[in-house]
Amino acid sequence: MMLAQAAPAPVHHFPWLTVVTFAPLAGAVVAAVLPSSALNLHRLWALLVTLITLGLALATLSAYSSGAAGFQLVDRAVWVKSLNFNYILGVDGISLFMVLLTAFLMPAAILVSWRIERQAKYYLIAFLVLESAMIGSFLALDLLLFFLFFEALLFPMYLIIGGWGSERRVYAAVKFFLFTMAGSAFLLVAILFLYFRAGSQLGHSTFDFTELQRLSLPIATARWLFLAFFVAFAVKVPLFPLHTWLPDAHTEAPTAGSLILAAVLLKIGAYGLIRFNLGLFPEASLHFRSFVSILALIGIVYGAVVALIQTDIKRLVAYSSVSHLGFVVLGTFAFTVQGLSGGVLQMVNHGLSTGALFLLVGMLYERTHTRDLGQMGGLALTMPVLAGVFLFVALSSIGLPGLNGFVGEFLVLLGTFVVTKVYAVIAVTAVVLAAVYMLWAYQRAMHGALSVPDHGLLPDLNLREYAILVPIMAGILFIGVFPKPLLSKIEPAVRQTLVCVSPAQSQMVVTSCPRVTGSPAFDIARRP
Amino acid sequence: MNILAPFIPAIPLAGAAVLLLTGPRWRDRSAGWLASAAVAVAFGLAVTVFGTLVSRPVTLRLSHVSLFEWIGVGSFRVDIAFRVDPLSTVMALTVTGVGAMIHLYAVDYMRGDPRYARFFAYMNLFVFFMLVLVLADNYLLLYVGWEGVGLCSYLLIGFWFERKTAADAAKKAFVTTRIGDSALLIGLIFMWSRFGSLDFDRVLPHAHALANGTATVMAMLLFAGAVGKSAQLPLHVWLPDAMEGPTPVSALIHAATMVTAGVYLVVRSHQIFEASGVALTIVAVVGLVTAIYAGLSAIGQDDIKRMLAYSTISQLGFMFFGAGMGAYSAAIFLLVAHAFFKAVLFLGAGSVMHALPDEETDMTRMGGLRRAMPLTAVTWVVGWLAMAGIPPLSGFFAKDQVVAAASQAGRIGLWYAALFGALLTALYETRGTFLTFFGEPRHRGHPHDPPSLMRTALVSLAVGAALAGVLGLSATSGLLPKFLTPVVGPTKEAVAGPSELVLSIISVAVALVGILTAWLVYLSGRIDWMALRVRFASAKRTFQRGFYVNDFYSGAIVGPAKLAAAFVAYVVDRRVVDGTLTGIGRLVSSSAGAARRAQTGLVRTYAVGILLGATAVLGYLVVRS
Amino acid sequence: MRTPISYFLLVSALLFTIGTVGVLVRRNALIIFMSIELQLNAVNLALVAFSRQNGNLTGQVLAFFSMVVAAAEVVVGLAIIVSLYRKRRSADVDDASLLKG
Amino acid sequence: MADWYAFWLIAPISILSAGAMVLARNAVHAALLLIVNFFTLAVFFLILGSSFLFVVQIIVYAGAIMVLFLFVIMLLGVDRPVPLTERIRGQRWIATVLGLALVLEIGLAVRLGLGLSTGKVPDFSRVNAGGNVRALARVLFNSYFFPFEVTSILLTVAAIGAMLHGRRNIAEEETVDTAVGETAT
Repeated sequence: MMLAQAAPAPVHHFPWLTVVTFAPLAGAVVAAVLPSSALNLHRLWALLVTLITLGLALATLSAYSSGAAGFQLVDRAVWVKSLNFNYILGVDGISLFMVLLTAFLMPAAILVSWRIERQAKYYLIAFLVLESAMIGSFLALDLLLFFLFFEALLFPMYLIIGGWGSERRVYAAVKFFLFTMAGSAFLLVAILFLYFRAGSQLGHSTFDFTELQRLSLPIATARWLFLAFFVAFAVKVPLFPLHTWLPDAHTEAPTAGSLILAAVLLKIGAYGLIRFNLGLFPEASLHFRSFVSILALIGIVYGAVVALIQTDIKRLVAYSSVSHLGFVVLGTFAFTVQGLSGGVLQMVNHGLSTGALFLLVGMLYERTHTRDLGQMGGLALTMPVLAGVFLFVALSSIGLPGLNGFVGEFLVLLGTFVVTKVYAVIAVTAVVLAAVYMLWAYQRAMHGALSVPDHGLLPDLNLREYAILVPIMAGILFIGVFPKPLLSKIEPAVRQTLVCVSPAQSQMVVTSCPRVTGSPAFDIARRP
Repeated sequence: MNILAPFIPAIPLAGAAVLLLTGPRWRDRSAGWLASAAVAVAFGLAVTVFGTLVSRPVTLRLSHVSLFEWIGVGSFRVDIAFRVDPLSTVMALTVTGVGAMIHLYAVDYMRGDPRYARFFAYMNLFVFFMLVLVLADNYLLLYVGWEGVGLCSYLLIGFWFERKTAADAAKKAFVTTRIGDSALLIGLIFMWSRFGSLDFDRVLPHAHALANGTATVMAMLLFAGAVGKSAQLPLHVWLPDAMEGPTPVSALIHAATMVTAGVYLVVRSHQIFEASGVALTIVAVVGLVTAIYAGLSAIGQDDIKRMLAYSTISQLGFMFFGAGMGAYSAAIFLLVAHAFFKAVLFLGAGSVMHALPDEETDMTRMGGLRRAMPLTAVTWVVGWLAMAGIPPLSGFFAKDQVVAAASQAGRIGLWYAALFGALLTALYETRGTFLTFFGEPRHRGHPHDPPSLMRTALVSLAVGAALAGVLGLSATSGLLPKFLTPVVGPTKEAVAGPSELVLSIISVAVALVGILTAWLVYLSGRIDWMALRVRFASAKRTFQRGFYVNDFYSGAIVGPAKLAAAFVAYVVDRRVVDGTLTGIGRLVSSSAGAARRAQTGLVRTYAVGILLGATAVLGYLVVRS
Repeated sequence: MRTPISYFLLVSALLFTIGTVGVLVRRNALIIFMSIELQLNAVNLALVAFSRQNGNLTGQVLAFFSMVVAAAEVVVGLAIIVSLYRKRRSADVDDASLLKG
Repeated sequence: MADWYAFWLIAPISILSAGAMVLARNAVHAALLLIVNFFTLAVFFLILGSSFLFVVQIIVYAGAIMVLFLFVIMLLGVDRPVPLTERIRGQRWIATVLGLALVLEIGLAVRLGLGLSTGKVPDFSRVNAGGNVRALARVLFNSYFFPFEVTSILLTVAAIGAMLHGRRNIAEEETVDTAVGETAT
């Protein structure tokens, strides 16, 4: 691959982003040639690869200069010259933390899968491939490249759910696959449209995100394109009413699969909304603000209400994700610095806390062999540490101040309130509902007398599980007490994102924005 | 010296962290000693800070200690910052002082519990959050403490989580207070959107400029938080259930400190309440209604702890009433006095339970305990008389000032109602005393006074309850009112009504009437109170069940809500939403099934297809040319 | 030469159509195959006729290639028919419908 | 003029033999009728001035391919008459209609392209100068040499493929035979 020079200022730097993206894939290639009988070798190798990737992600963090807006560490290369396909990776304050989150949770995913023996080689390879695709999705600045990574995610995840899940795994895997594929069909069409539109307008067809931002589109076209992007990402987020694949997929997936699904995959949807919908179609974003916000609000309340009544603990956590991701979208579509920063932070938070919840549920399942809350009860008596950790994480998930969930939730509410008070007031009901379903679930699982006498012999956390949970808990506490290192990097990126949507909030010099032409002929959700 | 302020909460936090992480390794009572020591050190630090504060001139009695910026996005900035001013110091002293005594009591009380160290970890954690709440320099940090104490309350009510009732009560407490908390959260956001800051110093001095309606909304949102946390109507239902927790918890959290946070919030934010015309009146009315409601309910209780719980609700009502009348320092005074005498009463109740078999809490199965437990009885009597409002005990001065505030503000109706509340207070508290410690023994077992540590705590708190009155001998020129003046302003001069002395006499008279009535019924022997219970069974039951408010909630709100949730989950989500989406899938696959029949598998059919296509294409070409 | 080229083309068309109809209506695999050969030949005739009309030899060359390929096709096709017959004891194409959806 | 008579003599034979081939109940008859048809085509080639293809047609088609056909017919023993019943509903009807449509369309196309009976046939003698075989060779080995060589590979591959395909594997045959037979019915 020939490295082309970045157009304005040829910067020579170490290609951190390329390395961090493809390190897991390289690890997977090596794993493929290792003998499949050497189970421990595979596990250790996968762990090593994910740890190295984490190291690389941290190195990227240190190479990233905070306070600056725009994309940094851009790696650029020509891919197919005649068609102007480019390989462009770049990072800003939003994607930076998504990548870190991914790299941070992957070792946990590998560790929690330590007991998987059936076809473990392929399982671990699937995870490594998945990691590359996830990191690539967050870093790609070329729409075609993004789409490739976005689609590449599906296959390993499909295999993980369908191959190593529980009873209804095939149903869940196919449902997951179909929902996402249906969404991305729209995405592909919209991307191609932009590509050819760029050809007729800029003189050369391109998928380059930053170049496409300069397009000027007819107002109705921009809105249709917004919707096409929106559907693809709304499935992934997931927004009501496209969320129904999620409880099934989460419930049936193996523990590590649920972890990654909840912690990272859903974020790609939200990330896509922030990066592409806001970035490419600012006018349409404003136009659909109420529409999207109301969907998010429905999701917030609806997810919480449905979670209330679940008896399957994994399903309960899954529905709580619907509610939490609603907060992310609500904050995003407030178009205020606080709201969007809160949304981005909430993505990280949700990754940590819901990810940890899935890990804990998996650990419970390994011991009790059930996900039914009715079959648990009194587990705090035999597993005090696990119960304590569970409570800690649950509290983070319901937004207890001092833990990470609060900071994000509060900023989202704040950012939303200053724009539309009613939205914030409705959203705050979920704060109460979250306490109800989480604590009720906790009570049914942990409190009371032992419902199954055999559970009295169950062991508490072991060393491996400590190694999984302690870093996540540390992260939860750190962000809760001292979120500044994150927020100070997120904020400039957020301002940059809002530069066209909400210039007043952004307080940045408006350079070039996608313009729209013509009069609004298209009217699904006109603002009141 | 105010640099010490952050250490006041930090030391209990360190204690909690050490105990949580090293838990079971602490043998015997060492964990309890460690925790008590942490709170005692915090108390010492608070005293030091207090000392430096009083050594300064009145106008300079305020300092801030900012640690670091907590959340900062755009124009929103909030620091982790502590505030040392008279109000926060008084609160910190109360929390750490009473807290240290209760910790000491618990060292023996909790002895032998399998989760001994964890109990003290939670207690220390609670003290930490409570101190954060009272020492915070901005509303968001206050909110941190606010939610934190809620968490500790949850953990400690549900400390014996093997019991379903305890686990239920814990969850109920957390959820119910969270309803108020969410309103408070919105209130804070609303506040920020108006003032652009959440620092007390940037909000409160400008509050008077708020429009009337805005101020009312903001004040009501804050007050909603206070209502939840301080168990006022209509969010009071969690507090009686919270008695499932160990008794020291009830004493510390559900009597002396946490539940008074609402009063602290109102007093702290009084400028906002004042900016609204009606907010203070609402606060006063809610407080008064709650006081009378809880007083009546307390009369119907047989469970000693539930009786004390309702009495707490009632006393909190008085505090809100005082604040609503503008008598902020009187409200805080009552808060401090209440912390002492209610702690004594709870710890006394704990001693009784400790002494009787099976942790007996039913007062109808006690009686005459003063002979078996003389020291407990003496301290209890101090608490009882203080609460009933008999001079010269602390409760007299405090409650008298609160009640008098109504008369002095010229609101005679409210004053009468408050007097009625005071009467009820004397009545139910005396009833409880007589049923427990006087009359004929009805109990089993051989009760005895508690061990020395518990006795020490009881005596110290009783001394406090007796002597705290010196803080506020006069509503205008007492020590506490003068000390608090920089924060809450000078006590308002009386505009109407009789003089202070007359009001005091009326107060005492009302208290005596209450005590005498109780004596007549429960101790004099002239009335068979057991027969009365049967005769007025339905009224008794209504009182005991708190006018069925809780039953109403569980029947009209919780039950239907569960049904609705089940409907949404199983009908809407499974059938309607998922049904629609998978229905689309099924439509595709069934139409594919129809299309499938075109695939006969017979090669000649396919040949027809090819020919058809060829003729069509050729036909098109021919026709077009 | 006075026969118009179009006559040859019409003959070619008729032959081709007869071959096509044969493919459609016959069930015996061998006769279907023969019909296909007939179609090929009809096309060859058309090619040669075009060659004549256009005055160059390209059409004949193509017809020549067509014959060669037809030869190859017949070889393979008959081999398939033979093995099909061995497996099913029948040369009836309607008996093979494994691709039925 | 000779070509005129020759055409009118041969064309009916060609059409009739083709039609009879399609309608023949016996495969051997069909094969023989096809040979007749191939001969007529060879004559057409000659009329059209392609003596080379005339010869090739006879050697390759009538000589080699049809012998192969007959050989297979005999090998498989399908030389008994087969009933001409139709089992697919509407097949014959559709085939007839489509066949007529096709003839009509081609006819129309020819009329549009060349005109049906008019049109001067261009002189071919210059093209065929030095003999058709020589002329054809010149074109074939100059312009189409590469395809020519590729075709030779194709033939080789086809021969090998047919050989492999026709190889009898008795063990496999027995098992597959029953299995497929059952699923097919």
